[in-house]
Amino acid sequence: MTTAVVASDVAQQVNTVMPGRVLEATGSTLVVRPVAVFEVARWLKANLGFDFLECLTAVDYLQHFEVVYYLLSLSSNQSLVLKTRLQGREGLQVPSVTPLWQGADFQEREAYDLFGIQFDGHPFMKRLFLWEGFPGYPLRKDFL
Amino acid sequence: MSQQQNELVTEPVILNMGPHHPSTHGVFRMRVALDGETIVDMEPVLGYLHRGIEKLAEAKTYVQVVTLTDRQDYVAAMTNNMAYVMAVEKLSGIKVPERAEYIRVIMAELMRIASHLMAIGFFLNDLGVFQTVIVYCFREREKVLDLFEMASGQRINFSYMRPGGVIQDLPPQFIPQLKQLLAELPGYFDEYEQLINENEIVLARTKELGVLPADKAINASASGPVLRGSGVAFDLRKADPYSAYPRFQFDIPTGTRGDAYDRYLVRVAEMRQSLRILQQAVEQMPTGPHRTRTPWLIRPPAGDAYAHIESPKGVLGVYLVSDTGISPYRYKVRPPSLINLTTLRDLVVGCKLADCIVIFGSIDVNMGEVDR
Amino acid sequence: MPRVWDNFVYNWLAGFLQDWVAFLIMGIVVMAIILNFLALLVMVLQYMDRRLIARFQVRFGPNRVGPSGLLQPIADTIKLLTKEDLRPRLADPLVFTLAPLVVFLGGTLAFAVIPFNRSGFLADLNVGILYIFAITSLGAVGIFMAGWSSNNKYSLFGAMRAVAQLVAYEVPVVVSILGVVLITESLSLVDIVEKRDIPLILLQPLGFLIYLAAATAEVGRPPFDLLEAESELIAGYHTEYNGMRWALLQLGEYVATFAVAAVVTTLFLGGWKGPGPAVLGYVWFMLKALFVYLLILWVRASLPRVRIDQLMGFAWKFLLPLALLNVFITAAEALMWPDFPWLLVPVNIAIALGLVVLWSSLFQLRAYRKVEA
Amino acid sequence: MYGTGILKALAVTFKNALRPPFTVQYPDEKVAISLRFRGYNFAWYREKCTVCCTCAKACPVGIIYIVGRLQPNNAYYAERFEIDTGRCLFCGLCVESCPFEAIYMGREFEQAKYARREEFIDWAKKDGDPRVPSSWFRPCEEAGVETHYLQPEQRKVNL
Repeated sequence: MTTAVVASDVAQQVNTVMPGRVLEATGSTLVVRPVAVFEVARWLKANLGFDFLECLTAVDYLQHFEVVYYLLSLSSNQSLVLKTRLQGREGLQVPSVTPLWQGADFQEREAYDLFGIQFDGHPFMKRLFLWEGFPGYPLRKDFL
Repeated sequence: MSQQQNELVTEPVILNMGPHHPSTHGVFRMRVALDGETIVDMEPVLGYLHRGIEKLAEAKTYVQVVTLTDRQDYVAAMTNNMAYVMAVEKLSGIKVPERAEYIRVIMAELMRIASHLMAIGFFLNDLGVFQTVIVYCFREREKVLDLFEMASGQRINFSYMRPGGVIQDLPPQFIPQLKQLLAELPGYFDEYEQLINENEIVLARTKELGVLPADKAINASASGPVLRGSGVAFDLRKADPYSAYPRFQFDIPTGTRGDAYDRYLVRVAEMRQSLRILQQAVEQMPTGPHRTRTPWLIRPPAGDAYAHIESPKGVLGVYLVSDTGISPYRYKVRPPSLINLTTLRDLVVGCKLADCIVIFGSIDVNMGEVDR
Repeated sequence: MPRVWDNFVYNWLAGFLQDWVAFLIMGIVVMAIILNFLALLVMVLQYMDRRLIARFQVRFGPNRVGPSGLLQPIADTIKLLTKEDLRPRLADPLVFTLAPLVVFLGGTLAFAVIPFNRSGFLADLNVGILYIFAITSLGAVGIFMAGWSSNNKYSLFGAMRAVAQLVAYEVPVVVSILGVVLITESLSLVDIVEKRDIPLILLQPLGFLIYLAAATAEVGRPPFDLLEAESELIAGYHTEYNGMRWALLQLGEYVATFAVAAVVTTLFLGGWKGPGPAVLGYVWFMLKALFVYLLILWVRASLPRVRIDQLMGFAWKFLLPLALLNVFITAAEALMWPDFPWLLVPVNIAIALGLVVLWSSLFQLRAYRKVEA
Repeated sequence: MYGTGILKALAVTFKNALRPPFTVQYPDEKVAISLRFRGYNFAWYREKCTVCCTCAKACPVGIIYIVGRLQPNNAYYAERFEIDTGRCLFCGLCVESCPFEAIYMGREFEQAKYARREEFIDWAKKDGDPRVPSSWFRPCEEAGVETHYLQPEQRKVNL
C-alpha cells in the first residue's frame, strides 16, 4: 500500500535546509513558492527518494493557477503531492522539473499548451496538441 | 574547380511518418530525419486526435463524464471507466459494495487481456507478419468482447461503471461463459508463444532493440509493460492495491533487458497472470448488491482527488477537482500512453527506419489516450 | 529437339509460305498464347493468394463474386481498368509511365525459355539459365524507375532497397544453381530436365534451399519484401501508383514470383516429368510450380520481415558461403562419381542438413546494434 | 535456433489454416446479439411517458427533443418524442435516468440511412410499430429468458 507522507514533517525538513520555501503543508500536500519548485523537487528527489513523477498538471482557479505534482517513491512506496500557486493570468512562469524527471517533458508541454504556463528550463517548450498560433489556452476557465 | 569538396556532402532526409501511415496506430506522426536508413533525429507530433475531453468534461455531470472516458483509450475502455469512477468515489466518499468490486476486477482483467492481445497483434503487424497474428488475436479478443457485450450491452464503449458500483449486475450466463473462456485461452496463448517466441526473425528483429534501462524508465515515468519490461517490478495492483486486488494471488512478470522483446514477453506473461486473477475472482465471487444508491447528480464536496489504477498500458491516473457543482471543475487524466512516449526519441535515434516502427509498436500506445 | 510449333499448322504454313514467314507467324502466335496465359495465370494466382492467405488467417477470403468468389479477379480487373488515371504532378511523366511496363517485361520474358512440356517452349536457348537471370534482373530496373520517378520519399526508399537487394541476392542465386549445372552439364533448361531421371532436389537439397530463399528475396516476396514493406514504407515503390499502372506492377510481381516457382520446378523438381502420357506434362509442370508458389505463400503468411542490414548479412554471410561450399562439394562428387548414383541422395541430404546447422550456429541474424550518432 | 523457430511458426499457421474460419459473412449471416445490447431504435412507450424530460437532460449530447401538451385530465401528452440517432452515443443514460421506464434501448444495429434527417426517430408518430426493447438497465426484461444471446434469422451463405 502506498503510504502518503505527512507533509508537515517534510515541510520541517525542507525548512531547515531551505527556509521560506514552503507556504503550506496539509495532509500529504506540500505547497511551495513557484520559484522554489525546482530546488524543493531536487531536494525531495535526492533526500526522500521520490524518483517517479507520476502526474503533473495545472488547475485554473480564476484567482490563481495551481500546478500539481504527484510524486511517488518506488523504493519506499510513498507518495507526496507538491503544489505551487501562480498568481495572475499573464506571464506565468514556473521552473521546469524536466531536468530532474524526464517524465515531466510531455506533461509540462501539455500544461503549457492548454494553460499557458511557461516552464523555465524546459528544453523544448512547444505546444503539444494544438498548433503554433492557436488563439488562447483552451483549458483556462475564461476560454470559451 | 581546384577547391572542390572531395567528400560527399549529404543532408538528412526529413520523412513524415504519419499521421496517415499503416503502422502508426492511429494518427501519430513522427517527423524523422534520416541519414540513409538510419534515424538521426525524431520529433513526435501529437494532437491529431485531440478532442478536448478534459474541457468537455467540465460541462458534463459526473455521470455523463463516464461516457467520455470510454473514448480516451478506446481499446481498453473498462479501465478508463474504473479509474474515473474511483476518483469520483474518492472525492465524494461513496462506498462500493463487495460484489461490484469483484465485477470491476473481472472487467479490468478481461480488458487487460483484450488490450494486450491487440498490442501483440499490432506488434507483429509492425514486424511484418502482415495481419496473420492480428487476426488470431482478434479471434480471441472477440470472445472477450462477447462477454463485455453480455454484461454491458456494448463491445467497445462500455460505460459500464458508475460511481458506487456497476450499472447492472452480471447476467446469469456470464460466469459459465467466462469459465469456458478461461479454459480456452491458455491454449491460444501457447499457440502465440509457439508462433512468436522462438522465431529467429522475431528474435533478430526485437532483441536488444530499443533498450530502456531501468533507471531511465523510472526517470521518464514509464509505466506498465514498458517499465516492467525494463526489470522494475512496479505494478499498482501490488504497490497500491485498490478495489478487490489485495485478495488475489498473482505475480508481477518482469523483463531483464528492457528491449522490445521483453516488453512483448511481459505482455504475454501478464495475460496469464490475468487469467489467474480471473480464476480466483470467479471462485470468490460474493453475492450482494452491485451498486450503492447514488444520486443522479453527484455533488462532491469541494476539494481534489487523485485515483490511479494499473491500466493495460500503464498507470492511469485521474485527477478530479470539485467546486461542489454537478460537474467536475477540473478533470485531468494521466495518460500512460502519452507518458510512455516520452522516451521514444531516445530509443529511436540511431536505429534503422524499420526499427522505429517496431519500437513504437512495442510501447503500445493508443492515440485516443495520447491526444484525448 | 522438337519445338512447340513443329506441328501440322507449321508444316501447312511452310507449304506455301517462305520458311521464315511461317516461323515468324508461329512465333508470334505462341508468344500471344504465353502472354495471355500469364495474364490469366496472374488472376488465378491472385485469387489463390487471397483465398489461401485468408485460410492461414482463419478467414474466408473473397467469396462474393461468382461461385466461391472465382470471378473476383475479373471484377478487380474491371475496377482497375476503369479507375481514374492519376499521376503526381511532380512525378517524371515518361519514367513513371514506362516503369510498370519494364517491371512486367522482366517477369514475362523469362517464360520464353521455360519448358512447360517436352516440346512446350518458345525457345530452347543453350544458355537458358543465364538468359533467365539476366532478364529477371530487368524487373529491378523497373522498380527503381518506379520509385525514382514517383517523387515520393517512401517510393525512393523502396527503390533503393530493391536495388541493394537485387545486387546482393543475384550472387547466391547464380552460385546456387551452379551445382545443378555441374550435375547436368548443360545450361539449357530442356537439357537439364531431360538429363537426369530423378528430381535434382534429391541430389541438390542445399542448392534448392539456397535458391528458394535467394530467389524469394530477389523478387521481393516476404519475408524479404523490404521494397514494399507495408508497415514501414506504406507500399514502397508503388505508393504513388494506381489504376492500371498499379495493376501492371502487380502483374509483374506475380509473374516474377511465378517465374521463380517455374525455375525451381524446372531445375530441381524435374519439370514436366511425371507419370502418365506426354500431354500430362503441362499439368505436372503447373502442379509442381503451384506447389512451390504455395510454399512461398505459406512463408508469407507466417514470418515477419527482416531488416535491411540483416537482409544483406543473410545474403553475403549465410547464403553465399553455403552456395560456394555447395559448388565445391558438387564438383568433387562430379569428379568422383560422374553418373551420380542413388547412394549420393542420402549423403547429400545429410551434408545439406549438417551444413545448414553448422552455418546457422556460426551465423546469426545480427541482433540490434545501435549506430552512435 | 537452426531455423526450428521458423518451422514452428509455419506449423502454427498450418494448424490454423485447417480450422474453420471464425469470421462471419455479415449481410447473410449475423452474430448473435446480447439481450442487453445497447443499440439502435430506442423503444419508447407513450403510455408510460410523463414528458418529464429527464432523459433529455441526462443525454450527454442533447439529442432528445420532446414536445408535450397538457391534457384536460391534467396529464401530459407527448406530441413529439424525437431522438437524433445519427449523433447518439448509445450510452444509455436516457434509459438509466427515466423514472417511469418509458424508454428502452433497442437491440438493432443496422443504422445506415441515406440522409441525415432519416436518422431522427419520432416515436410519437410510430405508436403502433413493433419494438425490440433491450434489457439493458431493465432487468425485468431478462426474467425467464433462457439464453442471453438471441440468434437473428440467418440466410443461406455462399462460401
